[in-house]
Amino acid sequence: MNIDIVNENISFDVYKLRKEFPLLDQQINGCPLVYFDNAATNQKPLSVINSIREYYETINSNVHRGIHTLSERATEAYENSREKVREFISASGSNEIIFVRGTTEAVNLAASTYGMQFINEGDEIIVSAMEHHSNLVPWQNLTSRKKALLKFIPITDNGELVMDEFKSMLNEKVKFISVVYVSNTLGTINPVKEIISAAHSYNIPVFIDAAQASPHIKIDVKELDCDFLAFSGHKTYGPTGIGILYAKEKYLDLMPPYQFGGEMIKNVSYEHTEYNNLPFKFEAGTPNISGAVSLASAIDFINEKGLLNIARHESDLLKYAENRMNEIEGMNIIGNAKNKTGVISFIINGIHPYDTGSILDNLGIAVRTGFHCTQPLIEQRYNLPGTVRISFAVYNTVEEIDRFIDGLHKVKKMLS
Amino acid sequence: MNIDIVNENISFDVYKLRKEFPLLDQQINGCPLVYFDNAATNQKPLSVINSIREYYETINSNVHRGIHTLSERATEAYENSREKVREFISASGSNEIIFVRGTTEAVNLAASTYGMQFINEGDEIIVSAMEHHSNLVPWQNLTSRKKALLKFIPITDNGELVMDEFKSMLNEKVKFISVVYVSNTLGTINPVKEIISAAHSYNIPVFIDAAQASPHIKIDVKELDCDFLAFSGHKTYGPTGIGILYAKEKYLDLMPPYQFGGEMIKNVSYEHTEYNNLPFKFEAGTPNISGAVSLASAIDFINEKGLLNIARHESDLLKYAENRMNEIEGMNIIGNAKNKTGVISFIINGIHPYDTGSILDNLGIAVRTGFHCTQPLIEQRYNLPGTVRISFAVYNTVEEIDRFIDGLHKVKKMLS
Amino acid sequence: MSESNIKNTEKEIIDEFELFNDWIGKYEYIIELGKKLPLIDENLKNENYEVKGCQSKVWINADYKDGYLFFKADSDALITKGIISLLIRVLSGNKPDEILNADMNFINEIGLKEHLSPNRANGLNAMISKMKNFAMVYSNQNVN
Amino acid sequence: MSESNIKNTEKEIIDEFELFNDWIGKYEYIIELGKKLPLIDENLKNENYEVKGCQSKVWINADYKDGYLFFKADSDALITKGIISLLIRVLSGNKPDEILNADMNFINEIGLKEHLSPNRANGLNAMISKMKNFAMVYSNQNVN
Ligand SMILES: Cc1ncc(COP(=O)(O)O)c(C=O)c1O
Ligand SMILES: Cc1ncc(COP(=O)(O)O)c(C=O)c1O
Repeated sequence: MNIDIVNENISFDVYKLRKEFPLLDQQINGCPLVYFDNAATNQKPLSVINSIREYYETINSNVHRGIHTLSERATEAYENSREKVREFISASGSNEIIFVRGTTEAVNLAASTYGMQFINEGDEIIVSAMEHHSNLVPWQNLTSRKKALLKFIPITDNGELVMDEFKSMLNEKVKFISVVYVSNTLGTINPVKEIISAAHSYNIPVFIDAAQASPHIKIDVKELDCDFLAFSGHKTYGPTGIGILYAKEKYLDLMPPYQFGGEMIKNVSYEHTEYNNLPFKFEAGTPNISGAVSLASAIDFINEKGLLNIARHESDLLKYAENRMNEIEGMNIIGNAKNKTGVISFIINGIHPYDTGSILDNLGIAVRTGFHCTQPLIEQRYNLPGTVRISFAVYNTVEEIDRFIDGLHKVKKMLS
Repeated sequence: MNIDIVNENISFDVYKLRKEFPLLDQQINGCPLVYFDNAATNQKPLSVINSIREYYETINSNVHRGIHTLSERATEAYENSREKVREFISASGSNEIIFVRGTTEAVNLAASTYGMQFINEGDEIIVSAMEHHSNLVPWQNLTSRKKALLKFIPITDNGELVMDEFKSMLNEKVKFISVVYVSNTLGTINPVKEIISAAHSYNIPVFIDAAQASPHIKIDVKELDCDFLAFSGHKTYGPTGIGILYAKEKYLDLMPPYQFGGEMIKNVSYEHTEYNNLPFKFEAGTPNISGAVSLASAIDFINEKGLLNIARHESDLLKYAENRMNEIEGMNIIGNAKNKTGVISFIINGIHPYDTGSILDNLGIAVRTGFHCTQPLIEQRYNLPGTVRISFAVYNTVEEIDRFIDGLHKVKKMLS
Repeated sequence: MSESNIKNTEKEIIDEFELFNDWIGKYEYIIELGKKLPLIDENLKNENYEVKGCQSKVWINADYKDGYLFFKADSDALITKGIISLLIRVLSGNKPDEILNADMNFINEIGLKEHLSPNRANGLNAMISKMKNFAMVYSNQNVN
Repeated sequence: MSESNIKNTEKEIIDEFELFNDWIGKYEYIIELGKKLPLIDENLKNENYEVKGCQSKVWINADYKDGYLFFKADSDALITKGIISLLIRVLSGNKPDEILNADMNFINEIGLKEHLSPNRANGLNAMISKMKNFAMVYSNQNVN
């Protein structure tokens, strides 16, 4: 395989770019680290790490309520970040951007407010058969409390949604749909625009779990016309503990608050509370200020590299890796959608994923093994004990894939 | 006033210690910053800021589910932090320590799980008249949904709870009590141990809002015998976006999960989910890993300086400041409890808090003005348009208080 | 034409503020102005005339006379009063449409903006919105 | 006395592992051991015998004979089998009380701990707990 050919489309120098990621430059078990667990969380460029430090060294202060200069500066940085997120996903107003802990909290917020208010006995909610637990269990809980029904869009063996089936599931009883944009286990990029437009012909609101989309695909909530969307900072080259819930203003206005306390109020007496305007109504208590502020730096990083360049680079890595993996006897790649991001789940005949992962780790190669928080998909749909998953980020290289392939050969040698 | 006398009891050198806080060393509006807004959030020592950097530069990875080395290291750091928190508040088991976003989320978690499950129509919940909105509005909401009653422990003009009145409020209808340990507006240290033991004679569980206690007072949940307790990292020399809910295991076991998703599950199928053990049952989704990890550094910082030393230093500052403030004509200090931390709310006759705060800010002095998230206390109990509040941390000095007093004289000159 | 009226007053204020070379002078002047604010009737100090989003209480009312709007206001904080008094000096006595079109740029130019960033500016913006809302009401009246 | 039995076996294993100077040798040996694991009856591979908290499926059973406990187990992962087989070699054939008292320190000493930290160690600890639970049951039986 000729590396130059693989790299010819890349408009940035990945070897130079890697220097922006201090964590990558280390030995694990005596070997240089190969970090292929990016779908779990990706690594942070120095600009993001520095922005956290800068926040705490210069403007740290509580937001919104203070009139002193530091509080003004912290508030400005926090609100600028909201505006940056708005732009990043092309939302119309920054009052439609709610800061949350992560995608999981965003789904729970929607289920506990919109769901608890508007889902009734006998209603149906649709998710797909490839949801992450975070976009499955909240709806399981809601439907079981409401005596509503949870239905699953089936998937093909290749890991694609069966769209005809989906359309035939639509009817007046369906009151909400929540679907993953990009599967964290299969890499499948789902046709969410088509789902949304089909749903809207029945006036059904759609929630998009974009946790695996934000670092790879340009999200455009206006073009998608989705009603809700969520992603996590820590999967988007940003910090842990911060994420985004986007929702159309009309839904946010209808929804009761999720948490109660400081910031989300306009007027409080012992007897009664009047809630604040959007977006503050949904941000009770001191938020993760430094998290929000440094998420803006992560978005700057992505914008600077260009999402298209990042996607092209990862797609090259995907093709290269799949080709080389298919050379290995007994290799089964789980998830072969036509449209996928740089995520490869696999299992080698006769070798348990845990064994594969353990040996790769000893070679300094970080992969994920198990259910990847999609246990029903792995166990019930694919009838597997788990898979090994590799997933790429902007800083991964073909040489790392080569080391991974060498590692797989060692795994086979040791375990068969 | 002789500075040496004020400082004679301090076993650390505050001028040296200030060097550990990079943010303090800056000019605001042309004057050296005086940061007196510590009750809103305090500043972070370098050790904490560095621990965040170190986390992202060396071990950043998603926790719990990974078998590769980085994930192991991140998990170990995260769990070590839980253990450090357990020790910090003398809890019996680290499975009683739940990581949350902050105090506000902790109160909401308790109200939405324990409260929703166990509070019924006609029941009573008791809070005090000096609660922060975060420990008031969740209970307002819960009692209004449940058609239960919210009752308030009255306070004296000095800002102390009327304990006789409290005891007379206890009866079989009272099903929960939530009380602030230290008032963020008045500085009052409440007799929570007495409250808890009185409540327990009626088998009423007690929640302690320790947001303003954690940076100043040794919290000992075993000695207090409280059933729930919460504090925020960002008020404890730690990062934003992380906080702690402590609860006795027996209550955590009874409570349903709060959020649903990854991590909090043991076993998931399309149809049904089995929840995880404590503490994970209450930690859905990727947590604020870096926040938790650097909270451990904040606790190390506090332990190293010694909470007793910190408290003594702040108490010296309090006495010095109150004495000097009382020299000013028209000065009204709101909150004169016998037992208080370094918090002083005040209002100068005829001068609006907003005017005072604005002018002090122009002199580089950061104070808070307004309701301090205790609007009913300020408006209904004290009938004031707001107060100015100063609040101390370990790094404040008598010279800063002198500058503040000079600032007040300028305020009076300009505004009368 | 009274659009230049607004611009002229803004220019006047900018010139006055140039005389001060520190914030203290500016604040003292604003506080002086605050004391001369045309006050709203006490019985109008209610919800309808209140401006939300300020740390201090603010009430504003407008009288419409012969095609011109005249503002009165009050606040419990002096600096706030001074700032409203500047706003009133610029906007009062003009036609609704002119008021609607005013860009209020003088606020940046007198060097108050830096002392009036987001949280406080929210209050400032809320006051300007309230005044423009009155203008909107009477501007529509004109059209009908 | 068979407490030293346990300690002796631990010592044996430590000595064996000292022969390997890299993790590959150790893993290869563990995998070999895994292949020789005394297997649990297929019909016992159910919830009651399953060990929770491992990424791979693990089942463990114990037979009690004349005061001694004998373990059998299985797992769908080979490395896991190897590790259980070490545990069984150390604990099997001993009295319940001795099993309860075993500190299993050899795991640290054979240099596997660093390759078996928290998440994986959780699985390891779960296996040891399961075995000690059996010992607890039969230890009580003795007393009664
Ligand atoms: C598709 C998908 N949805 C939701 C989540 C949950 O995100 P978080 O753990 O950041 O809340 C993840 C990541 O774990 C994911 O991959
Ligand atoms: C007494 C008290 N309770 C609760 C809170 C809420 O804490 P947080 O905003 O960190 O959630 C605060 C701080 O704002 C407080 O001072």
